[in-house]
Amino acid sequence: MSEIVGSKSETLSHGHDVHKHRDVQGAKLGMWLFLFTELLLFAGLFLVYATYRYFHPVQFHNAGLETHTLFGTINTMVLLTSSLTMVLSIGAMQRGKKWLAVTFLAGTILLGLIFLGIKYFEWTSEIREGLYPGSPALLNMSDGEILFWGLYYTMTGLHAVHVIVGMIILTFMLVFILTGTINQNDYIKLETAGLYWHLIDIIWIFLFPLFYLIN
Amino acid sequence: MADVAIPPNEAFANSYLKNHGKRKGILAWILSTDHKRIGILYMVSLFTFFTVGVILGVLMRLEMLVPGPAGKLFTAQEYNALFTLHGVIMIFLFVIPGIPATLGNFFLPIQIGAKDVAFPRLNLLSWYLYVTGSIIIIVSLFHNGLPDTGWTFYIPYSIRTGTDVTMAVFGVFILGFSSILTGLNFITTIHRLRAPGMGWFKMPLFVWALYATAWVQVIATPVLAITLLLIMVERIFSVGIFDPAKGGDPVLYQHLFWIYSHPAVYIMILPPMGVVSEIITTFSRRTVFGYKAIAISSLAIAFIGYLVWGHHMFVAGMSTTAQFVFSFLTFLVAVPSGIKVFNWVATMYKGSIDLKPPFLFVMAFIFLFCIGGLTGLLLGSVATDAQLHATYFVVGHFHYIIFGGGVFIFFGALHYWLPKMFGRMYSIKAANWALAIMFVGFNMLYFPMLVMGAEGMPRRYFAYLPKFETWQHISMVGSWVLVIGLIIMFANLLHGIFKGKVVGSNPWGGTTLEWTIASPPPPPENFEEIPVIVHEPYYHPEAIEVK
Amino acid sequence: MLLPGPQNEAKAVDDVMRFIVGTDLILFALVIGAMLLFVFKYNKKRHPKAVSIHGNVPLEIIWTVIPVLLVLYMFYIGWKGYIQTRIVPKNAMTVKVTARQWNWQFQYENGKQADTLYLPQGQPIKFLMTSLDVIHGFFLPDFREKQDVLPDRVTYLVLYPENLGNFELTCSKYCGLHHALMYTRVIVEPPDKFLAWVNSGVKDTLALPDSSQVKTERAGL
Amino acid sequence: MESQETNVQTYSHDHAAESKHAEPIGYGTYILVWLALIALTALTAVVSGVNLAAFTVVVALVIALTKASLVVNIFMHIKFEDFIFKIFLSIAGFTLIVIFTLTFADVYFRR
Repeated sequence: MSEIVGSKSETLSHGHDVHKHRDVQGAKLGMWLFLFTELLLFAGLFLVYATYRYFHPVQFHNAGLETHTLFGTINTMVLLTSSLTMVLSIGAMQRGKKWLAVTFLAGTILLGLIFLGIKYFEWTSEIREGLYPGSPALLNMSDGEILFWGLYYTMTGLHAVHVIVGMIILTFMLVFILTGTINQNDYIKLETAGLYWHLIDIIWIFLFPLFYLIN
Repeated sequence: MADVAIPPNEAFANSYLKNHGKRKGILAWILSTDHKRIGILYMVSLFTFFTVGVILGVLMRLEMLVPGPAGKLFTAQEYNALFTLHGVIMIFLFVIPGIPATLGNFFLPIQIGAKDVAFPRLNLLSWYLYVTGSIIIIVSLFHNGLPDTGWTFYIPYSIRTGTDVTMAVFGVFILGFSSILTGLNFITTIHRLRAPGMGWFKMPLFVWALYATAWVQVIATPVLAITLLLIMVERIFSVGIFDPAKGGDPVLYQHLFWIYSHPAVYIMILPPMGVVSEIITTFSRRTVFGYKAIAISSLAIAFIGYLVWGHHMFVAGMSTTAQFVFSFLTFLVAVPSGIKVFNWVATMYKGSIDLKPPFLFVMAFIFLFCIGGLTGLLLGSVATDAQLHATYFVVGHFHYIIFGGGVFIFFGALHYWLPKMFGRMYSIKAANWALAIMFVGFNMLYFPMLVMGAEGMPRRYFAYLPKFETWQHISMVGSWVLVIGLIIMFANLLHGIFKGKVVGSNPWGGTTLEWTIASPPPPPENFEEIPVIVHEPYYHPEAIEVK
Repeated sequence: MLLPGPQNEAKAVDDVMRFIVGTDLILFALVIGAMLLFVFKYNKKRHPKAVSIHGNVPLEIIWTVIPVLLVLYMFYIGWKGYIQTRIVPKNAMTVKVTARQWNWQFQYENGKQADTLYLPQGQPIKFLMTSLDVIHGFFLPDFREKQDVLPDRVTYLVLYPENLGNFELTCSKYCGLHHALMYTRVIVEPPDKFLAWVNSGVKDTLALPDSSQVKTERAGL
Repeated sequence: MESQETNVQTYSHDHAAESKHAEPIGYGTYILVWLALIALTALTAVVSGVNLAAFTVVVALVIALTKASLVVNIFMHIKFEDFIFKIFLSIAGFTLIVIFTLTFADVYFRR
């Protein structure tokens, strides 16, 4: 939740500034620092994951077999593709091709939506199998498996929240492009929003092998 | 830099304290993106919570009137809530935002010759996040009982207790983001907005300290955020990550908690260290001794401070290897702090010392901070820590560092910069008296704690063995003396702000940039034209230069 | 300020404590003394013209290197003092400690249970400790020893009670409402008196381990 | 905001940084990187089926790190940014290493 306001105002604080020289470097520096905080937020979770996996290697392996590798792989590709459309959108803006940028950005948002859709089917199928925190089936399993599923829902859930936040930010950017606030001479907002979107992608790149590929 | 004579009446007419925009009254303050106004907003809110924290602290001491569990002022449950709230309010609402959010906001841009911070709106947003977080914490008190976990929220107690920990933790989570945003704003500001000619080694040492602090804020706070988030997740969804019954590991929680909360100690103490460097040179009328050593030791403290969190967990059930590593690193972090103290004392050597209240505060600081730091050595050694951990000794040590060190300098900084911020002077005599009373009260309050701790008095006890009665009573009376000193000091400062004698732009003979502009500073851009930096920050033209 | 210690390890800890406190006092006196001297001597009335000394590299190196050596030595003795309290003698008698909100329970090798800790004089003891609910702290102020007691895990502590007496045992880790009242006594008795107590009212009899061939090893947990 | 404009003008290197901006990276580069990312994803999914015992995690993490560095360097432009960005990034990376190493000093040696 704080992420929304954080990143939004990050970019907003450069608004209403139509001069030629803006502190583009400063804006990017600030955004990168914010990305570090996001990275360390997830690092805490990865640390928890690493510790518990070290304590319960076999149980993590067994539980890992239950996740849907196919959904995971498709989702990885969807998110990677959305990163591509993101940079293409910035590239189009740099060249002053407004409508191309809009198309690519809309594509990015759409891919985010597809990612969440697949996530929804994945979670519902797992919940139907009785694998959710506090479920009777899960409480009968070993500690390691409870921890695996607890981490699975917490980490992919927090990631999904970030995807939603990212989509909201990108929607604002879409509006800004349409209103001309973002234009060929001033696209730093789009660029920093893009950085945020890529970070979400990077986090997923690590979540994917840790939850879907322990075969 | 010579005292630029700006007529006080002109300064008052054109100050940031006057409304210049179209907004009026309170809106002109709470919607202002002027870093000076945001600094004042923080100051008002911080000292409001400080007052609450002090009252809670005095009540805790009052509970120690009688030793046994019978005939107490408060029940055990109430006492447990008291120390939790005292800790949460003082740590998260007062000392962590502390000097950076208030005086840092006010003086960082001025000291580097900038017109504002890099992201002024983000700056205002951090204040709103701070207020939101604080309100959530306050609301949690009236909802489902007062939290009773201690400010560390150790699991599994924090996930089992029936009180409203979830909301309190959420409040702290929000405060964390306020702190992060302030940190990233300061780093960007220092990198991007230094005035021409101000190289890294021409920055005032206060700016160096804020820079090191800002990095700790940015890099450490997210780990606290995720830890608190996991407590909330655990309490709401019972996923098991922190529940020992489901395989969760309480020691892992402590790692995550202290990965933030130990560096947080440096968030609390680095900015005061920066202020000390400023005050000492100003009142010694000479340049600082070992500028680079002080600047670099700020970074070194921030860096090594990040590696030593495990010394809070020596008896928590860590592996022997971890005890070894953390004890070793802990001893190393003592060195840069020591270097700073030596440099400060050496700065007084062959100075021309003017014993004004800010300098007296610094002397009190060096005295109390040395006690705090040197008692820390006993806690860094695993053998003695096994005896002293979780006793009053730790409470005493901590208060010597954070209150005696950090907060005394916060007060000292107020005495130093108040004439600049408001263009008026407080009563010097009253300030000296307040400090003397506070100093006596402080030592009466906390020195007995060191003694009791060494004799085995555990902390967070609402009742205690009769053998500690005398020391407990001395400590209790000390808290009253301290409060009398605080009241005199705040009354004097407030009187100074509103009714004090008008002073010029540089009453102390300071050499950094803030003393070259009017008191109170002009809105919103600070400088009529951006200054060009030629000298090192502490160049006193009248002093004899020795190379 | 220091308590008389009832066991060897306490003396080792006290030695470390004395060294660090002694060094602390000297350093404190030096720093505060220098500060007061300078404030007096270089007061603006006596010394109106300041001298700006920018630094002194040899001096700065000296006051960096000496503290480094000093703290390394402190670390070394502290570690040595600590690690010897973690060595479990082979002839140690095991006592199981169970902590719960808000009392302690002790179980001896023969099944005898008690809520006051009776110990035989001169006999090394190994405590195996666990908690039934939240974290507690097993704290023996007179013995300078402390170890947290965790739920779902077993931690250990070694004790070597040399002197007879009646000592405190408190909870050091905050554990809720009656944390302050989670308090009991440690009573060190002569071995024969202890044996008579520990063997009363239980089926198995407990004999103290043979202490003629004392060898040490790390705790096997 | 005007304030920032004037402040920035005092920095000569800013203009250099902005001129760097004028030359956008080609679409082709981005598409190539994307192809590499997709290929690596397929690779890691396939390799996970092969039993590599203890190396499974290592291989998966090495591939993940490769992918992440591609995204950081090209998509996030770190390769083309000022040196200070690289320093910042290494501070963050170093912090991660510190957190993991020191926590594992406990976890790994615990018994």
